[in-house]
Amino acid sequence: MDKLQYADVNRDVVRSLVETGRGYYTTLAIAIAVTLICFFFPWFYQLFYGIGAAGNNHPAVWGTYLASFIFWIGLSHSGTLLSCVLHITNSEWRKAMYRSAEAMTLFSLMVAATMVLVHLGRPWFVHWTLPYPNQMELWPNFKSPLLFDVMAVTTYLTGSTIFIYMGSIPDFAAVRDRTRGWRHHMYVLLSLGWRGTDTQWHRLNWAYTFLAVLIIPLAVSVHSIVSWDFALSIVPALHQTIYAPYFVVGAIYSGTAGIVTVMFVLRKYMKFEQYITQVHFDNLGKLLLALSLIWTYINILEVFTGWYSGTSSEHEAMKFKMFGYYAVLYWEMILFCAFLPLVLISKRFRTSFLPMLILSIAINIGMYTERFLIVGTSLSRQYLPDAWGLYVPSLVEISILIGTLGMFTTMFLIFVKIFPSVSIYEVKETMDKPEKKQSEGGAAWQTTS
Amino acid sequence: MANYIVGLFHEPDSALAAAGKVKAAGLGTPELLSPIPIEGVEEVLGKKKSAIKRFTFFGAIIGASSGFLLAAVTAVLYLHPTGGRPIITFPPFLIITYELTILFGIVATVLGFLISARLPAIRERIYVPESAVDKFAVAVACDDGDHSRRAETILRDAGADEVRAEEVQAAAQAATEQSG
Amino acid sequence: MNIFERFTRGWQKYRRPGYYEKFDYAWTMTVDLDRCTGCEACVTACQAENNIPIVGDKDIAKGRQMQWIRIERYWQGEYPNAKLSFIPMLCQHCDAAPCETVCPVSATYHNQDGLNTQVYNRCIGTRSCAVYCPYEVRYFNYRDHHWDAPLEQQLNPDVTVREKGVMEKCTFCIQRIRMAKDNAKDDGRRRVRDGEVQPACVQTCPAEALVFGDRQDPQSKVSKKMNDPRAYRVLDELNTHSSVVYLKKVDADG
Amino acid sequence: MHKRESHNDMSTIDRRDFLKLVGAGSVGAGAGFMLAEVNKHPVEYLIPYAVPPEEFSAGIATWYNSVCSMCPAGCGITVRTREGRAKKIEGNPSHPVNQGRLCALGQAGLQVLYNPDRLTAPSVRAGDRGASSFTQITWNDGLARVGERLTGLHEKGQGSRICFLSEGVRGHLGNLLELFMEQLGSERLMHYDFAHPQTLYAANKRFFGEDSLPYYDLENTRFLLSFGADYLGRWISPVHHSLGFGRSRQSGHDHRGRFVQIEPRMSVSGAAADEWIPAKPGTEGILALGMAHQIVSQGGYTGDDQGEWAAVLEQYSSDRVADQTGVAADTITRLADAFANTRPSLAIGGGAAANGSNGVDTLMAVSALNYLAGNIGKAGGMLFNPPPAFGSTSQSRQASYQAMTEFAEDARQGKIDVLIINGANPVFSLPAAGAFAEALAEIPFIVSLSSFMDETTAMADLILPSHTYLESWGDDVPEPGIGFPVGAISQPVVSPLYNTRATGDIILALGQQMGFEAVLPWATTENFLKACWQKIHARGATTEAADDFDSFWRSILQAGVWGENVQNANRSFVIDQGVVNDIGVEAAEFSGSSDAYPFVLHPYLSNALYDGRAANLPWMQELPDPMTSIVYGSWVEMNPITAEELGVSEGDLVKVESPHGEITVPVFVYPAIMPDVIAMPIGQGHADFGRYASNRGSNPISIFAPQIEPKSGSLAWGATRVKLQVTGQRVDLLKISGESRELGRNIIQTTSAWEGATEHAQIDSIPISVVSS
Repeated sequence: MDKLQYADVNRDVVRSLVETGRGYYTTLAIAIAVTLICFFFPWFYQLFYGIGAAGNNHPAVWGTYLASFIFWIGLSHSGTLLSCVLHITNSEWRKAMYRSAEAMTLFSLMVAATMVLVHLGRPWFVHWTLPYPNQMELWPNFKSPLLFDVMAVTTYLTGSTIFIYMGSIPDFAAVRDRTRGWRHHMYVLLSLGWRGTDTQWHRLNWAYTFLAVLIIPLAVSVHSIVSWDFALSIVPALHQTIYAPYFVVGAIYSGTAGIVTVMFVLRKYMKFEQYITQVHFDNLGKLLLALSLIWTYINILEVFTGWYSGTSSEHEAMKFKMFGYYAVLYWEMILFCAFLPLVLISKRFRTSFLPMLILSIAINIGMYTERFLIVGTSLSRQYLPDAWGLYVPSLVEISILIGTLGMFTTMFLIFVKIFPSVSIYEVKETMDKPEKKQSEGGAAWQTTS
Repeated sequence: MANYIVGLFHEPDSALAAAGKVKAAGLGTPELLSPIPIEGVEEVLGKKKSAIKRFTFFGAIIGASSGFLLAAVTAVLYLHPTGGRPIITFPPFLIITYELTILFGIVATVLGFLISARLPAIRERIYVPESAVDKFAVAVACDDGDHSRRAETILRDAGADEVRAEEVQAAAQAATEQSG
Repeated sequence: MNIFERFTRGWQKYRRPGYYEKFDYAWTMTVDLDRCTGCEACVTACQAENNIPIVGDKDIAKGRQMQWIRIERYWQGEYPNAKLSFIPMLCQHCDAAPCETVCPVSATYHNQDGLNTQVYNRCIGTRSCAVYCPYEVRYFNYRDHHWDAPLEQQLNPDVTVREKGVMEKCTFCIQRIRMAKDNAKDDGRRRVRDGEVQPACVQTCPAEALVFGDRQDPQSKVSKKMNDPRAYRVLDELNTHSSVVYLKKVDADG
Repeated sequence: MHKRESHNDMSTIDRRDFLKLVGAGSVGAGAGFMLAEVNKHPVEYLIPYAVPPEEFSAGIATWYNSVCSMCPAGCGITVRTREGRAKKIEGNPSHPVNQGRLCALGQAGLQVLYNPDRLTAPSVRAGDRGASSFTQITWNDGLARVGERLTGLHEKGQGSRICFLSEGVRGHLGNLLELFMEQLGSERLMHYDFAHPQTLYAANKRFFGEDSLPYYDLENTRFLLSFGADYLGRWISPVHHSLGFGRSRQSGHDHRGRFVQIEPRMSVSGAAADEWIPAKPGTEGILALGMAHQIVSQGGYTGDDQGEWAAVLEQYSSDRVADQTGVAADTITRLADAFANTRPSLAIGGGAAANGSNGVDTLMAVSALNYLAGNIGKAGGMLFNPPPAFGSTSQSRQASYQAMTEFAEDARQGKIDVLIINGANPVFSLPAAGAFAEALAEIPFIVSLSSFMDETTAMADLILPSHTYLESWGDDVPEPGIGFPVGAISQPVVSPLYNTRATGDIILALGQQMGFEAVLPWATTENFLKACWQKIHARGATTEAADDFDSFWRSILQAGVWGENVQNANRSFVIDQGVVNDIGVEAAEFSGSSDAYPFVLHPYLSNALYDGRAANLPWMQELPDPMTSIVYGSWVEMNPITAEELGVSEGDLVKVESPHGEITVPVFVYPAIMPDVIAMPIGQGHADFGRYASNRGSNPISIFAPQIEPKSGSLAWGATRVKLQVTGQRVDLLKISGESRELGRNIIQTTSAWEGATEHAQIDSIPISVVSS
């Protein structure tokens, strides 16, 4: 293929929005079906029956719903956070992938928020957690770590939405001119009348940088706060100072792996081979390697401090996690998240697409397991041995877990048809400056079809 | 109703040079329309000041104070002693403060951006559709024919691929018609 | 009083740990482990008084039993020197309760009587209080429980029946405390007399292991029990300042 | 206060009819939507009265004193009612037996009253016997059917072909049954309770010449030796014993009572004891005599008959006894010395130890121990009870297992024409129940007065369901007494829920039908009771110094309890020489050879389900067993060593096989049981006892050897050997406890110092100490 030209970028991106194959519709239909059958149907049953539809019990009152919540929040962590960090550090390779990474943030956050609803015993009263003036003069309890969560997730959701939208305004404008029908009207509205003047670019650059600076500490705080839901309790094995960094690292780790997965899919099925290249996989691979080492280190620390504490409660909780009912899962997590990623040392591995995909999926399975073990095993082994129990997820929970994958996929599939999933203007920035007249000339901006 | 002379360039440097010449010729500061942000605009067309940082700063300040006040005032309004803690207690309220600081900061930044970038566009302004693809346009506002001619000459000399005159309404309409 | 003074006063007031200058009552239960025989009469008494549902064998198999007061049992040693000790475990009504801070909607809080209260209507079912409680005495309604007719006729009208998705726990029989306070008021007394109010478990305990009263009253039975050198709190190292005080079991040979 | 009298006002209109009427009215008034809603949820009213009684006021509780009938201890209860419904049963503080306290089983009495599986109307068998198909009939019809049969037999002078089999009924109601049967000309009035301490009565009769149980003064004792008696569990009067235990332990005495429990499997009392000593099953009596030997040989006994005692006890030297019992010789001597030197001390015996093949001998040995240590008639020891103030029929009418088998034999030979069953459930609680059920099948006409469908009632031809104890009148004398004559009146606390009648009323109605008016002139049980209490009032020896009967009656109803100012607890006791020579215990015999059946089955009464009669109460099903925390099911307890040898762990199903049957139950590994003993609770395994009990667990009684304790004729239910067969299947044992080890967490703290407040108080009484924020 010839060297990419500016016009090719517009063409390719608009094509990705407008040209929709049968494969896309099939996938979308399957994703929607999975969402409905595996998520909404069991959830409605649970609403009717009560949380008893899940496998929770007396000591283990929390279960996979919360594990899924942390997982999805964690997955959300790389997108916007990474995008911000790379934006501030002016990394070139960010530019082709950040849009879909941010989208991943957005949708995993939405799925995470849904998981809160699923987790609640009485989700129809979820609005009571919001500070709105009401006739009964009731307010939420701002001392609660769960309310920190509400505030943090809301802020993060708002911030990520604004961030991805703001970065897309020039692209909406570019796409606006090449689409017709309802799409055109939608993009007219979405682009807010963007013209691409020097002043507008200047303002966008400033605002975007400010946002990036604000969002980095926000993202760190979000997962720290999620960790505090656990660490601020006095449950043995959860009440740990290391939990906030542990969660943040784990979140970025699983998020980065998530990006690799999404990149692979985009590259392969949205035909972005020329935009998403080995460079990206190479860089993401290095990042994954670094994160996996930090993650492993914190895990060793956790075990060490637990062991060194010398208390029965810490020991038993740890023993249960490592050698108890869920020992297989623990060692699976160690294998997937600590040992397998070591192959990333090889550059050849990092630049091979399919192995990277497999590894990224393995890491995320491992990371889900980590969250499951945190929620599922610690609560079973608390202070009073007489009250110990065992938590086993029910079919409803497993189904809902699969359903959330469907939900995420559905949202992502809809996203790629609305948002330019590769940033047009930032990709152009990374390309050589056009030297000659473009082949399509002045008509390049015109509507295709 | 304003008339513009628009020069289209295929690469940013010559467009920027042309814009500098236009400005130097006393034809006012031209607008540069480009598919990507052009580096070095400020050296040529003068420093740009933006109020966004003030928005961000005051947004964050308001966020911080309203965050703490929200937590503290509602705690006093709805007196529910919990866990042997004081009603107004710092560690948790500081987290609320932190989050609201960022939330308000973000919202204020967006507001600042929209206001300072004149978005959403309410009035019709010069727009060159090619500039969203691969053309770098220099738009010079010209009130009379003399200005127009001078601008056209400068742009052509600077190596514009194409120079054309545009009327704002007409241009906007044309763009709309063509695409719609 | 100018605004500044009002502010500083309010500030001092709201910065006081635990908020209350003094509780109206500080209801306390003492449990004499040397007397407890593990007979579980308290469990049924509580179930009867507080409309605690019969969850059924299927839910028990899932570990969803509901007993606001339960008997924990701990074996020591091996045959033939095995020993078994019982300890009744109920909501400790901690003055520094971990469960209270975590509720996002303030469904559980500390009232003027020193009770850790659970407001069923406000509960949204996050179940975090049960996680934060180190004593594991909070029980969740995993489903709507029903009583086979006519068992529902036995339900105590002074106590609500909880719906699915709501956390519940021992209230120290708050309905009886209310009744006693009302009676005291009707009689023109300022305070409830010692022994005038007893939770169902205390009332029924055949070995008289449980004693209930106001620890602010130095003459009350609980105050005296608390001054017993055997007094201790379970998991005291967690600094929960619980209102249930245990009296050590006497090991005469040890 | 006479609570129920004004209740007659509403006898003209039945409560449910009234509700139907009102419901119909509101349907007529409502719109279509309302019609649907009403049909979905039939209208019910908070206040069930058409004309409420005078003391009724909505929203305010009314309390009625009565007597608990859940077990034979006879605790006084106070029932809290609101809007005409019983809400809570509490102990009656004035009743000397339980002093305001109540056990779990007593609390659950409400679920007898409001049990969903109650029999609601008289009904007659429709299909084959035991097929549990019945059609409802009216009371007149039902009574006429019985009356016809009875009259027929009575007129022919064949009254002896009528049998009345009842659960233990004390008080005047027992007299009423006696009167009725006497009129019929039948001697066959039998009371049968599985857990009745028959051997204890027999042993006391032999040793002390007493026909009633003595009072065991746990409260004041300083040393208690219990030979298998689970006095805090279900032995005789658990609530009273618990009170005594608690007070002996910690009550500001200058001493703390020491409790020693000797039994092969640790019971609740064993857990509470300071020392638990496992002795081989059936050798408890030998152990007691070993201690007696030690006391006598050490000169601890100084009576005139010292020599005779020494001679009798000669063969029980501690070494030999140690051999036989498996208890170390120095333990025996230590305990014997402590028992003799700590005054007052007390020895009791019960449980499986008292129900082996040598049950009576064992209990005699225990009494001997008490006698030798000088504990008879002393506070803190064993006190004699005065004869009951009234209605002392139950013990003499109590049918032994031997009597039951004889009765079954008679039935098989066609000597029984009519059997009236009142509450007893022998098909469940007799071993070899199949044979007994076959015998029942030979009886042409069986009437059941039970409130519930149970295994025996399922065999009935006619069911005349009786009220529960909370709906009927009665009175009771607690047995054992508490040292002075006490009586208590049981009164209805709610109006009858269903179309049932009190047992007494049924008897009186039958009597009327048969023309016994001269002897049974009363229309209702209430009238009968009043007539009886008029006699007691006339005696004058009451604590209530009331002038006329009405105020006397009202005052005892109000108090719920009545006592006589008679103190004869400390009657002197001189032992008969024949008794001394009678002392001696042989090791118990077991059914099944020890080679083929290596384990001794140690059954015990379930804390919650008693002898199985409470298995249909959901609260009791869901009440964790104190020692194992198991709910809803049966299990077999075995030592960890045994479990290891068998290769089983908790939840593994094993087949427990005796020479007389087999049952399959899950294993529970129990740290405090002898390795060659397995234990099982009695109470589960009902075939037909309502939705909560049916087909749940297994009934160990069904594999008991039908062995008779020779000296009392009672069932030696601790005399079965079994073998275990691993099935390879497993189930999840439903239990509440997770890990029952403390793991060094110091949750239950202990101290060796118990006296004197020398240390500083460790608990601050400041509500909030400063919590930093």
